Amino acid sequence: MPAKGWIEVSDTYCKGCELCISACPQGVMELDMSRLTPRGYHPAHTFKDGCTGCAICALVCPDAAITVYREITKAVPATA
Amino acid sequence: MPAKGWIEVSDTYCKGCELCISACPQGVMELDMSRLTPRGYHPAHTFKDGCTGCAICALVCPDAAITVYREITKAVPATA
Amino acid sequence: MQKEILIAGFGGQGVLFAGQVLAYAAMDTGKIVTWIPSYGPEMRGGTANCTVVIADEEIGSPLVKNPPLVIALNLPSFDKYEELLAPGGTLIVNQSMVDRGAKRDDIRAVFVPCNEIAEEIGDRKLMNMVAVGALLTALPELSLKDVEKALEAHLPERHKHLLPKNYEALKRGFEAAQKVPA
Amino acid sequence: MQKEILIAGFGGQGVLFAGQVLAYAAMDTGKIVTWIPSYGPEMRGGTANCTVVIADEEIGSPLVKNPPLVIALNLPSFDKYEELLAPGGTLIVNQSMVDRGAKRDDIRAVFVPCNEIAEEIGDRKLMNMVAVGALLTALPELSLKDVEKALEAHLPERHKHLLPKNYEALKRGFEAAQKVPA
Amino acid sequence: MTAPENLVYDRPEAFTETPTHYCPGCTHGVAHRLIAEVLEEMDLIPKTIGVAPVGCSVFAYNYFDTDFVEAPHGRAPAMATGIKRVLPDRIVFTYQGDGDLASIGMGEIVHAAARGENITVIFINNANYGMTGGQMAPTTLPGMKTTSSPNGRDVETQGYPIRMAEMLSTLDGVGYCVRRSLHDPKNIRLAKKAIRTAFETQARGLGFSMVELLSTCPTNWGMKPVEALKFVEEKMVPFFPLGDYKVAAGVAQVKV
Amino acid sequence: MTAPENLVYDRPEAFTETPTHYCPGCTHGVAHRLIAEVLEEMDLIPKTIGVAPVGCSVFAYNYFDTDFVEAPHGRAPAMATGIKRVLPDRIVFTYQGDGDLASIGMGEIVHAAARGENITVIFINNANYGMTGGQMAPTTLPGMKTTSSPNGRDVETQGYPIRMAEMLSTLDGVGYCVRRSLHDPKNIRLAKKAIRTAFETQARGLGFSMVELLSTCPTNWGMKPVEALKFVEEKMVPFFPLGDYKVAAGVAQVKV
Amino acid sequence: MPKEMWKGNEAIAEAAVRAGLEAYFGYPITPQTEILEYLSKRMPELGRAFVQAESELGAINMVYGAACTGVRVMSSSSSPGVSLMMEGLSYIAGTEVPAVLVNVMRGGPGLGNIAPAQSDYNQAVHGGGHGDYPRIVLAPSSVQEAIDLMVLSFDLAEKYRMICMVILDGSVGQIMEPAEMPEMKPIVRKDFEWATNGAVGRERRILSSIYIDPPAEEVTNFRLAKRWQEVQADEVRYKEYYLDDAEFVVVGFGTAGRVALSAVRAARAEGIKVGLLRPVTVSPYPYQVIDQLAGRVSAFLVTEMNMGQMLEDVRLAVRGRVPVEFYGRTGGVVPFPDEILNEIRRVAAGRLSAEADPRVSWLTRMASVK
Amino acid sequence: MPKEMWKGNEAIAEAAVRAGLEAYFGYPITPQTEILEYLSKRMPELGRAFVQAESELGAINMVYGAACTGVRVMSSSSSPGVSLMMEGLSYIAGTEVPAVLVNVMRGGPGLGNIAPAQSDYNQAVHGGGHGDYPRIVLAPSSVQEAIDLMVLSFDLAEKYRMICMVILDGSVGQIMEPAEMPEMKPIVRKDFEWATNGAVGRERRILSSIYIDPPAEEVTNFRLAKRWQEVQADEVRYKEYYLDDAEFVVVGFGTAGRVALSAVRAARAEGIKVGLLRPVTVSPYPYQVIDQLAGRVSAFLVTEMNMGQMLEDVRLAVRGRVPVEFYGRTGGVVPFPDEILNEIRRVAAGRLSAEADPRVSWLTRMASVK
Ligand SMILES: Cc1ncc(C[n+]2csc(CCOP(=O)(O)OP(=O)(O)O)c2C)c(N)n1
Ligand SMILES: Cc1ncc(C[n+]2csc(CCOP(=O)(O)OP(=O)(O)O)c2C)c(N)n1
Ligand code: SF4
Ligand code: SF4
Ligand code: SF4
Ligand code: SF4
Repeated sequence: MPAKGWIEVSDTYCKGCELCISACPQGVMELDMSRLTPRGYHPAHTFKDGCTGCAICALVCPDAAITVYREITKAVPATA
Repeated sequence: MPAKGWIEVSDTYCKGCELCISACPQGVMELDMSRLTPRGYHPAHTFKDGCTGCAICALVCPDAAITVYREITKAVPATA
Repeated sequence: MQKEILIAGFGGQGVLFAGQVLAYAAMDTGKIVTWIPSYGPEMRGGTANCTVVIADEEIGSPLVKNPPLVIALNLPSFDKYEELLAPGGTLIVNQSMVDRGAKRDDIRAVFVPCNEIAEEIGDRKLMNMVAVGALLTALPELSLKDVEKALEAHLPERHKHLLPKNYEALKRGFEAAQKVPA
Repeated sequence: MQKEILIAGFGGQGVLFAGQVLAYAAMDTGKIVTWIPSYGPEMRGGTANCTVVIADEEIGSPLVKNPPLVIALNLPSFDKYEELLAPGGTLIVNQSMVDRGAKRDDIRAVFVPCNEIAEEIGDRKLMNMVAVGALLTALPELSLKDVEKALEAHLPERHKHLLPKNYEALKRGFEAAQKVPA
Repeated sequence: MTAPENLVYDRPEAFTETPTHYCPGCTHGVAHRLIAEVLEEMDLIPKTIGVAPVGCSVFAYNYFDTDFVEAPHGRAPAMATGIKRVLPDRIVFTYQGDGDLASIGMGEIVHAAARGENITVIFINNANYGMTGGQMAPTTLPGMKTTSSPNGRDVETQGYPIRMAEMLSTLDGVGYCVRRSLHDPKNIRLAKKAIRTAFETQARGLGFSMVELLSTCPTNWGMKPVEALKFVEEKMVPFFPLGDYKVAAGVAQVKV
Repeated sequence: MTAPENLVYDRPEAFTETPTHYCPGCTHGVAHRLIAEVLEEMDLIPKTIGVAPVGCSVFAYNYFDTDFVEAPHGRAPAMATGIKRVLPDRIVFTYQGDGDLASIGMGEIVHAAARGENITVIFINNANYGMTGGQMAPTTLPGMKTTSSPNGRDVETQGYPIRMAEMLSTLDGVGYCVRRSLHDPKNIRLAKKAIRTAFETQARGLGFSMVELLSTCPTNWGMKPVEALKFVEEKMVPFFPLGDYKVAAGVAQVKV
Repeated sequence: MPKEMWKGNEAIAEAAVRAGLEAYFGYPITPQTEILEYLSKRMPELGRAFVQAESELGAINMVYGAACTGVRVMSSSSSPGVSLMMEGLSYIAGTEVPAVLVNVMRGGPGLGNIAPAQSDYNQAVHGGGHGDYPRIVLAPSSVQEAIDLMVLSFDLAEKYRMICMVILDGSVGQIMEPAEMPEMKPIVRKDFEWATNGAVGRERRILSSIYIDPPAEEVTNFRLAKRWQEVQADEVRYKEYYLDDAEFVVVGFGTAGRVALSAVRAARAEGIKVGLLRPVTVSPYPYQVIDQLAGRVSAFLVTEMNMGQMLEDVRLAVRGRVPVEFYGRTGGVVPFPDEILNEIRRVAAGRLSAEADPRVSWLTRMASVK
Repeated sequence: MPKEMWKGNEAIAEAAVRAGLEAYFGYPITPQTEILEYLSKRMPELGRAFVQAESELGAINMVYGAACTGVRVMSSSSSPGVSLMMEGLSYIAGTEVPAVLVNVMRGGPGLGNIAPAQSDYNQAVHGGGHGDYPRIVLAPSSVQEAIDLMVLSFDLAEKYRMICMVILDGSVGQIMEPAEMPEMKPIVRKDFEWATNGAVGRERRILSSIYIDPPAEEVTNFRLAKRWQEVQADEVRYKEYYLDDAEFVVVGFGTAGRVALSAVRAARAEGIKVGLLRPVTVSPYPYQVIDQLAGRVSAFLVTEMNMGQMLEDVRLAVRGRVPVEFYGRTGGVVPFPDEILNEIRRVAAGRLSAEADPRVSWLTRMASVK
């Protein structure tokens, strides 16, 4: 069974460009149309379970807005 | 028997650089140490018979100082 | 006669075009006019504003520190230009995007829900025309007709089909502003 | 005291070095001195000249229009500088390369066969030193010894072995010039 | 539950707090992030001096937590040369756009490469001039519309795109010269490896290193960021083939 | 006895009466002569506008019987572009040294080539700056002594020579780009053919054409003219291989 | 022709086209890029030459080349880009070929910013490239003036075989005003006796800026100076406002002059007898009119969008007869009429600065502003 | 140290080395190439940086880079090459880093020739790059002065974080004179609080000339102006000759000043009470001393190897109180003392030119010379 992970998207950095959304292999991300960031963007978020913590969203994010976590402790070097 | 030719070296242009001399296949050229051109050089000249009018001297002359003639009339394009 | 109008809002709210419409109307009615945008750093985004000066003799400065007429299409513009507005001046405020009333009492602040009105008309983009309509209540030098003619004359062909809605937006804005007690 | 010396000839006749020798001698004897070459177009060949000014106070112009002392090592230089020489001035002419006498009578023209003398000494290159020696007869501020010392002090090591011949060239030039009736 | 051992990816240390001014989805940001990660992994932050260009990345100095200077348009390689020659033990890199490097800065980049200046160049090829509003660049594709090629680049009158990586690879001074792209996760990983190798090349004194990165300009291309990635993949990559154009013997040894 | 029918070779018409200012034996003169012969043979004299560089050939305009302009150091290709764009039916050529073309003029030559400007460039590679007294050029051979590389060019600090013909051949705009040498009769003949082909390329509108010519600088090399030719043959040719680096399809058709 | 609404930069481009521009060479830079963008569409339409050069260095030398053929040619740029053209300008001047260059000035020095400024005045009028050479410099303050001066620039450049620069600050480039365009001039290629356009049926020609023999170079410098005297005699242009009864005079060019006009009007409304002189040609500079004014007015107030550059030319003309005061904003800041009005009030009140250099007291006043 | 015979260009190079030059970036051009050639040997010997750049553009930006690290760095060139550095100079000035640039001026405009000239005065002192920026400009007239000013240039550049230019005409570069070299200064790297040399154990630093917000750019311009006022107060340098009892004064810098000295002496010998002022710093310019002199002398005669550039600065200082006459040679022609003597005689005889602009009558006089 796949690893369980979760992400945090920073309101300071996210510009709602959707690159992470289209890159997410699990299709669990979308823009949160319910709110605007201080800089006026709809930020990305995970709208359902299934995040494996693969960190691909973080890999494609132009604004280093995503922090990625995983339940299993051994951290896989995501971007090397 | 080889064609017979002759050259004229212009005092206006010759700078006595000796390129023609070293290029002449017949070795019939040398600098005329007996005189100086108006611009102060010992000009090149043919010092013995044997010029075939091959025009190689003219081909290497940086100053277009040499005019080449040949007895046989059909002019061979020397530099093409 | 010389009147200075400053229009401010987010990029994308049609600030520059709103100013150009006024400029064209002024030109077509034989007045002397200048239109000048604030052109920002060599990069994207942020707020935009433009200043329109309408006069009947050679115009000096195209910019003024304290304009008598201002359209503020968003909160930051409202905050900034309420302070700068000339005493006794008129401030058209896009009520849809501000959550407060006027602070100064020596000016006339006219609150018009431009977004809502535009959406009622069926084209949210027209909120800038609503605001322009409202402004005309304070700019006797230009009539609604003048501005309509200007739109008709200068709107690019491919947008001509939008004319009726533009007219309506102007009218609705004008009326809304008139309703506001002086 | 201020004396100006101009030395002219073909490039390759050692014009610049001749001037430098005089400049060094002046410096070593505690005088103030300038040496300036004519630097030609960004290409090769042609004639060269340099001007040496010897004085006992700060030197103004390093160039003079009518120098009192000239060395002409070839005909073109003779032609040019005979005209420019200051009245009463001395003109050292390299007889070996000119085929005419002086035109002016208000100057002292000293003809010295520098090439021949140099060849007698066994180094045609030294003709410039012969001329310098001749000049010294008209330049009391510098003695033969001064110039010899300067050569000794400033000739690059690898040329030191040439010193004796240089001395001889200077001496022969000096003597030759002395013989010429004033 | 969010204990450090859970951490898979976090914003690199080499970044300052400042959010970038780049347009949403512009891959300038990805390039920045990769450089920051590499500087951090190689522990070079205090040793590094960056040279920002004139271009959208003119403010790059705001984002990296290293010393930075800002060069005149196109002259970053010359400034970097000046810095590296007096501080040979420092790591010096330039970050340049295609107008900056391939147009006005052609003389400086070619000669820095020819001299084998021991600097690293990160070259962002986005096929246009972003900062000034999308004019034609030397890298603009044939037929591509820009604000200064309004009918599409006509190669007859406006010339052909220049492939910088290929051209510079003909120079003996070059230690490492490759082209990568930022249009998908796989290529982003390869891009990072290349950037790492480029800095390793400099750290080992193996000569001039450059990584050309195919990048997007959603704003001036008039595309959504995701569409822009497609454009890179479908239009740019075929014209600007990805690959290693020069890897000097010494560099080939480097394992990253 | 010296009737015209006897004439085998005479000074080309395209030359003026003026003797050149070049040093004795300098092959700048040979390059000039070949150009003059080609212009004459192609009957281009009245149609041609030459662009002289800053360098020993700065006075080239004195020798050719055509219109001529004199460009700032390195900018001849830009001037030629300006002329050709307004007079497309004219023949425009630049004549440039290696300092002029490969050092200060790098940006202009690369972009003229990339744009495929329909001009002809005669590039004289004599491995140094002649006019200013023999400083190092981008083409100076490794270890070669010049007045600005007094201990011989140290490639570590002074960089590597640039092979222009090879580098420019990577550009799509280039129609014809070759290297020839002027060190002996055979190579002089080949050089002339190449110059002819270059002008034919322009005449037919086939794009940018350049002939790089290995040339001597006896004066600054401190050699007799004949020794200088040997130096070219033995030292320069091995480093700057002679050959055709780019001959576009259309140009390949051209028979000269 | 009826008036149409034009943006400064585009008006300049179209005016050049109508004046017979045959070739444009430029490089993008804010705030002048619209000129290049406009011409990238317009010139090919008309079958005329347009090249986006590799750099400003390339651009100015393409201009140089085209200018040698005798066609009407121009480039445009903004401050940093213009600095890169200095060698080329000096060559063009030394070769005596006509060329037009537009500088839409921005805040400096260095990269600075893209806001309106006038701080390249000295570069354009006095310094610039190496060597002595005269150049004509026009300074429009409105779109209509920009159009008229663009047309004039080509005529003057051609007439005097000289560089003609048009310098404007970013706001003249960005402003929109109703303006009248001239008729489209048909292209007629004059075969100038100096143009190198191919020696067909005539003696060959050479164009260069080399005079390896100093006396020949000196003669050239004298020839240029003589020609400059003609320009000074015939081409000085300026605009006067309320000068007849003025007790003191404000001097400003371009946008600064325009802003001053508003201030002068406001001052007049307050009963202050002040006038305005707005130089239109800043080279040749209207020294004479200022010289005459200095004979009858009590003071001058120079206002610029820089640290005081044209100021020196006013001082040269005034020659110490009356005080010359200065008020400037710089770095991209555009003054508001009120600021200048305050300065006018100060001068009217006779509070004049003591120092020889009016910048000193100005800087102190500015400090108190901050 | 004992005096040795030095050639101007080489003396400049060695003086820079002794002053602690850590990096040189340059490009060959006559008549300054000896500086580059000398340093191509000397700098590597000492393990210091020498790069023959691809161009002057490359050179000035290498200087810019090295200057940002806080080391002593310089470039040198001659007129056309210096014109290519204008953008770079403006950036360096805007970034407030110290840098030294030598211009061995030659005849212009354009390619001109390689003979001695002073016609880049305006470029160096007034115009030059875009934007307002102060720069220190030193003008040596002899080898010893060139040595001393080279050393000074690095100190001033560092002290004021400013560009320091040394401008000399070709003859000062080519002349040989006995001169004394300073001791070799050991290299001590000062860690300036602004230098970007790697953020080891400190906050990171940024050096740039961007101030995208106009008010910030204005503040920068004011900061530079304030610093310039210090320079004006403390760094003006000039040399006076026979001024005490002078009835009128010749003003000239560099070689023109030194030629004038011979003429002044000759005039004194004829009993003409004339003095000489030779500015050593032409920026800051000795306005004050001229201002004072204007109070007591009857006229000024400005002599330059150009068409009259420094002339304007003298006129600014004199402010019309007494006539300012001009005599120049240009295009590479160096005046002989006799020519200036004749001018001195003319002025002594009170034959002064009527026009406001002394160049007009000068040009007429020169015409009669030809
Ligand atoms: C000398 C000079 N010329 C032109 C400019 C204007 N300018 C600023 S950025 C830029 C081009 C930027 O394009 P690119 O280098 O491709 O970078 P991008 O913005 O696309 O990342 C230009 C032309 C300038 N600042 N300086
Ligand atoms: C802007 C500028 N920089 C430098 C120079 C000085 N300069 C004149 S010719 C030349 C180099 C010539 O060398 P090259 O191009 O190789 O031609 P060559 O003389 O060898 O034929 C230089 C640097 C100049 N005239 N202008
Ligand atoms: S990629 Fe980054 S910036 Fe873009 S939407 Fe996702 S989190 Fe936001
Ligand atoms: S090659 Fe020409 S110049 Fe040289 S010696 Fe022979 S004839 Fe004279
Ligand atoms: S303009 Fe283009 S390159 Fe510049 S930040 Fe925006 S998207 Fe990126
Ligand atoms: S210096 Fe060299 S290149 Fe120049 S003419 Fe003489 S030999 Fe030829």
